[in-house]
Amino acid sequence: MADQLDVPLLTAWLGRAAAAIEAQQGHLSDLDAAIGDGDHGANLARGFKAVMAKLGTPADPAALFRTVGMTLIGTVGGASGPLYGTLFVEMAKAAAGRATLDAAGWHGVLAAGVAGVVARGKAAPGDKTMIDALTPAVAALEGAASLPEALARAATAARAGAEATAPLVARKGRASYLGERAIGHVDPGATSSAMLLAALAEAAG
Amino acid sequence: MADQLDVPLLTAWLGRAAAAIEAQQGHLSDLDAAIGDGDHGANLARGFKAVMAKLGTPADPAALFRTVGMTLIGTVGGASGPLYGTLFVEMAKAAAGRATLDAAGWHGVLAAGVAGVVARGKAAPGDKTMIDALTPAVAALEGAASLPEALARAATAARAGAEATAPLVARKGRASYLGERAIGHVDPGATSSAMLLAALAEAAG
Amino acid sequence: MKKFINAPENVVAEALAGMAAAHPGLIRVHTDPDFITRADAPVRGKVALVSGGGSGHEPMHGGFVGRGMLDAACPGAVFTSPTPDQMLAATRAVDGGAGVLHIVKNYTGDVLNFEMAADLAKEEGLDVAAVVIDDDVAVQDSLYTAGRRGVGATILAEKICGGAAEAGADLATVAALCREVNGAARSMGVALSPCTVPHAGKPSFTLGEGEMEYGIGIHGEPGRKRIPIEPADRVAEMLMEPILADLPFRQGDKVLLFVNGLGGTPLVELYILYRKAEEIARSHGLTVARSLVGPYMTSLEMAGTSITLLRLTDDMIRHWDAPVVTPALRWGA
Amino acid sequence: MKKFINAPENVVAEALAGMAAAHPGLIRVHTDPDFITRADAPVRGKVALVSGGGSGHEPMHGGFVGRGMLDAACPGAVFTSPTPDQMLAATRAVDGGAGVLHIVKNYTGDVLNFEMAADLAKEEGLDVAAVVIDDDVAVQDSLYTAGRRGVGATILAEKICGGAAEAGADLATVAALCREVNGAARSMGVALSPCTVPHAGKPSFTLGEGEMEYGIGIHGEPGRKRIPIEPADRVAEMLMEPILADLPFRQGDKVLLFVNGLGGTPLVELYILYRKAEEIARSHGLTVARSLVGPYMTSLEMAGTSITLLRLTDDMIRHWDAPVVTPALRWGA
Ligand SMILES: Nc1ncnc2c1ncn2[C@@H]1O[C@H](COP(=O)(O)OP(=O)(O)O)[C@@H](O)[C@H]1O
Ligand SMILES: Nc1ncnc2c1ncn2[C@@H]1O[C@H](COP(=O)(O)OP(=O)(O)O)[C@@H](O)[C@H]1O
Ligand SMILES: [Mg+2]
Ligand SMILES: [Mg+2]
Ligand SMILES: [Mg+2]
Ligand SMILES: [Mg+2]
Repeated sequence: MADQLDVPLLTAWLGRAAAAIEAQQGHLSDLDAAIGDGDHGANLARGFKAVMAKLGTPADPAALFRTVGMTLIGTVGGASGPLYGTLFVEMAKAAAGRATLDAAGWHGVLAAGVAGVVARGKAAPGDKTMIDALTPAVAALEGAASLPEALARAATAARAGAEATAPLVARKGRASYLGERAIGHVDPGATSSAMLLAALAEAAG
Repeated sequence: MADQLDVPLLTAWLGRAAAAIEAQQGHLSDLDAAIGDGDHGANLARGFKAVMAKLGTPADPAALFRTVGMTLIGTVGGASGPLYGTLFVEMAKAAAGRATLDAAGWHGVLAAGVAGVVARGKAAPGDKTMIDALTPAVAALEGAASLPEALARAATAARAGAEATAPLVARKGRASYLGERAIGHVDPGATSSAMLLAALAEAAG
Repeated sequence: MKKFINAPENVVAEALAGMAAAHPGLIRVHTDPDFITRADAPVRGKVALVSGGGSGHEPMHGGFVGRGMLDAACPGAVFTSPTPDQMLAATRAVDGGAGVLHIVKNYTGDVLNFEMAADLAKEEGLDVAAVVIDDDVAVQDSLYTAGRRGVGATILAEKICGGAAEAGADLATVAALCREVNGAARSMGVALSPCTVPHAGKPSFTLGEGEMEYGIGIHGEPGRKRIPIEPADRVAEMLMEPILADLPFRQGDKVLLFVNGLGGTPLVELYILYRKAEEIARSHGLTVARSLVGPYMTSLEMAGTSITLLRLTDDMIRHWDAPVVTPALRWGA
Repeated sequence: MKKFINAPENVVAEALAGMAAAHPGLIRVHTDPDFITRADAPVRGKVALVSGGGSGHEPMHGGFVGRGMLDAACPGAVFTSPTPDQMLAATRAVDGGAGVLHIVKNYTGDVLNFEMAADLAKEEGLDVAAVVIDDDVAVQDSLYTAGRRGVGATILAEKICGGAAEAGADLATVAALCREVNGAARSMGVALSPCTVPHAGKPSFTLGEGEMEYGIGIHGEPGRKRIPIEPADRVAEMLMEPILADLPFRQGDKVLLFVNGLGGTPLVELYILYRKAEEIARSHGLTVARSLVGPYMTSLEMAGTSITLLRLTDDMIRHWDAPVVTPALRWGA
C-alpha cells in the first residue's frame, strides 16, 4: 500500500495499463466499430507497446509523463493519440520538479492533464467522450484519506462515468455523425480511460 | 416445293432464320460462354433483327444478299460479324445478274460465300469454327435431284458438321486460347451456321 | 480478404516504397516519420502546402505532391490520421521561408494531430496557417457535432491553392483562397459495397444485394440512410439535390463538376453519372466550366461515387488551369 | 449486379455522352456510327492513329484520344469488338492526308473488323496501314491458335506512336515503330475477382475465396491456371517471370514498367506490386527508365492486375516523353 506515486510505481502502472490494453484491444475496437471506425483498440495497443519500448528509467514523474505523452502523440494517430498525448504532456508540466506525488499532488496533476484534454478536444461532460470518464475521476480524487483509497475511488468513478455514456448522443468525434444511432453504445475512449485508471489503482493498491 | 430460290423465298428464309436465332439466342450464348465470351447469341440476334428492319424489297437475290451482308457487318461486331457479313457479300457477288437460283446456282453461290469466309478467317475444316458446318453443307449440295432435296441434305450435313466439332481442339477464334479445355463443347458459330441452313431447307421444303 | 498485399502492417510502407520507385523525378519519400515531398523541396520563397490523412484513399494525398499542388503529404495508417511528428517533419522539410499551409480534412483525429504539429512548428519559429475542409453535406453541421467531414473539396483546394502558391501568393492569400474554395464547394457520396481494411480483414459493413448506403463517408462511416439501389440517373439526382440545396449559387455561375470514384466503380459508370449530373447542373442555370472524372479520393476497393460541385471564381479557374506535375494529376507542363 | 447504370443497352451511349460533356476541349464524340475523335481532327499533314475495341476497358481507348496519342477511337458494345463502319467513319474523319494507322488488339473480332474497314478505306483511296498488338504471354503463341492477345502494350504503342506522328513521322515509319514497340513488349495478368458484363447480369466466372486466375484475359477469358492466392511479392514474381523469360533483353537495357489495375484493385496495391516488380527488373540488370501505374486498361470492376514490360529505345523514350493531352494521359502541355 503506497502513499506516494514515484517512478517505480508509475512504471508499474504503465506496465499494467499496456497489458490491459493489449488484452482488451479487441473489445475496445469492437466498441469503436459500433459507433466509430473500429480502430481504437489497435491505435492504443500500438501506442502503449511503443511506450513500453521507449520508457527506460526516467529521472522523475515529469520525465516519465513526458515520454509517455510524446510517444503516444507520435504513434497512436487518430483522435485519441493527441488527446491521450496531451493528457500526459500536461501532467508532465504539472508534475515538474516533484520526485513523488501524494493524493493531493496526483489530484492536481491529473486535473491539469484533463484540463489539457478539454482544451485540445473541446469536449464537455455528456458529449460521450473520454472526458466522461476522466472528469468524474478527477472529482473523486478530492478529500480521500489515503492515496490507495483516492485511486480506488477514481477508478470506480471513471468506470461509472464510462458506463453512463451508453444512453448519450455523441457531440464530439466520429460518433457524432451518427446522431441518435449512437444511443445504447458505450464510448470506447471513455472505456479505455477507465481501464487506465483501474490499472493505476491496482498498481498502488 | 420450290425449284428455284427467288427473292420472296429468300426473304422467307431470313424471316425464319431471324426467328430461330432470336429463339435460340440463349442457347448460342451458352455455347459461347463455355469456350468463348458468351455473346454469340446476342451478337447474331442484334444482327438479324437489324437485317429484318433493313431488308425491304430487294430487286434480286444479289441485292438481298448484299443488304444482309452489309447489315451484319455493321451491327454484329465480334468475330462472327465480319465472317457472316463476308459470307453474304460474297454470295451477292456470285449471284450478280440472276433473278433466281436453282440447285446448281445456289451451290455456286454458297460455295463462293464460304470461300470468302475462309479467305477472311483463314480457318480450315477441323479448326472448330463455322467452317465445319458450312463446308460439308456446300459439298452436300452437289448432285442433288431437286432443290428441296439439295437444301435438306445441306442442312443435315451442316448439323452433323456442327455436332462433330465437339471433340475438337479449337485453332481459330477465342476458343483457341483454351487448348484442350475446348474439347467436349460444340462450337457456337458452327451451330448458328447449321441453324441458318436448316431455316433455308424449311423455307423451301 | 483478397488483396495484393504481403502483410497488413506493411501496406503503407511498401506502397510508399513503390511510389518512390515509380516517380523518382516527381517526389521523394521520407521514412520514420513517413512523409512525401516534391522532389525539389523546399522551394525558396514559395508558400508550401502540406496535407495528409489516413492511407487507403490513394491517390489522395501522396499522388498530389509535386509542382503546382502539394509540397508534402503525410500518410497515416489505413484510415487512421497521421501523427504530429510526421506533419512537423514535413513542415520543416518544405518550408521555403514563405510559410506553410496545412490543408486538413475535418475529422477529429486529423484536426487534432495537425493542430499539435502546427503548435510545435510555431514554437520552432515556422509560419504555419491551417485551413479545415468540411464540404460533405451528408453530415448535418451543428454546434453539437464534429461538423461536416472533409471530402472531395480537399483535392480541388489542393490544386487551386497549389496554383496560387506557385504564382507567388503569400501565406495569408493562399489560406484565404483555401477557405474560399471550401466555402464554395459541396459534396455527397453513395456506396454500393463496403471495403476491407487490411488490418481488420473483414468488410467494414455489409450491404444487401439490392441496397446502397446514401451519404457514405470515405472510411465506410454510415451515411444518411440505407436505401434500395436506384438507376444511375436517379443516383445522380440524389447526389446533386442536397448539394444544390446547400450551395449558395446563382443562375449563370460557373462551376467545377467532380465525379469521383470510390475505388471499385469503373470509369464507364462514372461517365454515365457525369452525363446526368452535368445535365442537372445545366438545368439549374449553372455552366460547368471545368470537370474532373475518376478515382481520385478512394476508399480502398469500395464501389461507390461522390460528387463535388465547386462554384468557381475567375481566380480559381486560373489556378485550376495552371500547370501541375504530380503522380496523379498532371497538365500544362 | 450493382452498378451505376440505367439500362444495359444504354451503357456505351450514355458513357460516351458523359465523356463528351466532361472533355469538350479535348475530344468530339460522334454517334451512329459511334467513334471519338480529338477535338481538332483532322490534323493536316499528320499521320492519324485509330484504335478501338470492345467497351468496358476504360479509359482504353477513348480516354487516349487527343493531341500526342490517338486521333480516333471506336468503342464496341461491352467486350465486343466494334464494326467496320465505325472504323471506316473514324478513318475518314481523322485522315489528314498523311495516311492512317490502325492499332488493333489481337482478337479475331477486332482483327477481322479492322481488316474489313481498312479494305473499304483503301477502296476509297485512303492510305491505311494496320499493326496488330499481341503482347500477352499468358497465351501460348503458335500457328494453331489465334495467337497471343493484345493487352497493355497497346497503350504504350498508342502513346509512343502518337508522339512520333506528332513529330512528323510518315505512315511507314509510325507503323514500323508500332511493330517495334509490340515486338519489345510483354504482358501478363492475374485476377482476384470476375466482372459482370451489364448485358449478362451475372459474373463471367467464379473464383473461390482463396483463389486467383493466373493469366487472365481482359474479357474474363480463362487464364493459364486457377491457383491459390499468393502474397503480393510472389504475385509480382509470377507475373515478371514469364515476361522476362519471353522478352529478349540484355543486362543494362532500359525498360518501361507498367503496372496496370484491372478496375477493382486499389492504387495502394498497385504500388505494392510495383515496388517488387521494379526490384525484380533491377535484379535482372534492367534499368526502369519510365513507369506507368494505374487502372489504364480495365475489365469493368474486376479486381486484378497486369504487368507490361517494354524494352525501350532512345527513340521510344523521346516519344513517350513527348506532350500528350488526352482525358486519361496528360503531360508536357
Ligand atoms: N473532441 C474530443 N474530446 C475528447 N475525446 C474525444 C474527442 N473526440 C474523440 N474523442 C475520444 O476518442 C475516441 C476515439 O478514439 P480513436 O478511435 O482512437 O480515434 P478515431 O476516432 O480518430 O478513430 C472516442 O471514443 C472518444 O472517447
Ligand atoms: N477465324 C475464324 N474463321 C471462321 N470462324 C471463326 C473464326 N474465328 C471465330 N469464328 C467463329 O466465330 C464464332 C464466335 O463468334 P462470336 O462469339 O460472335 O464472336 P467473338 O468470338 O468475337 O465473341 C466461333 O464460334 C467460330 O465459329
Ligand atoms: Mg476510431
Ligand atoms: Mg463470342
Ligand atoms: Mg480512426
Ligand atoms: Mg465477343
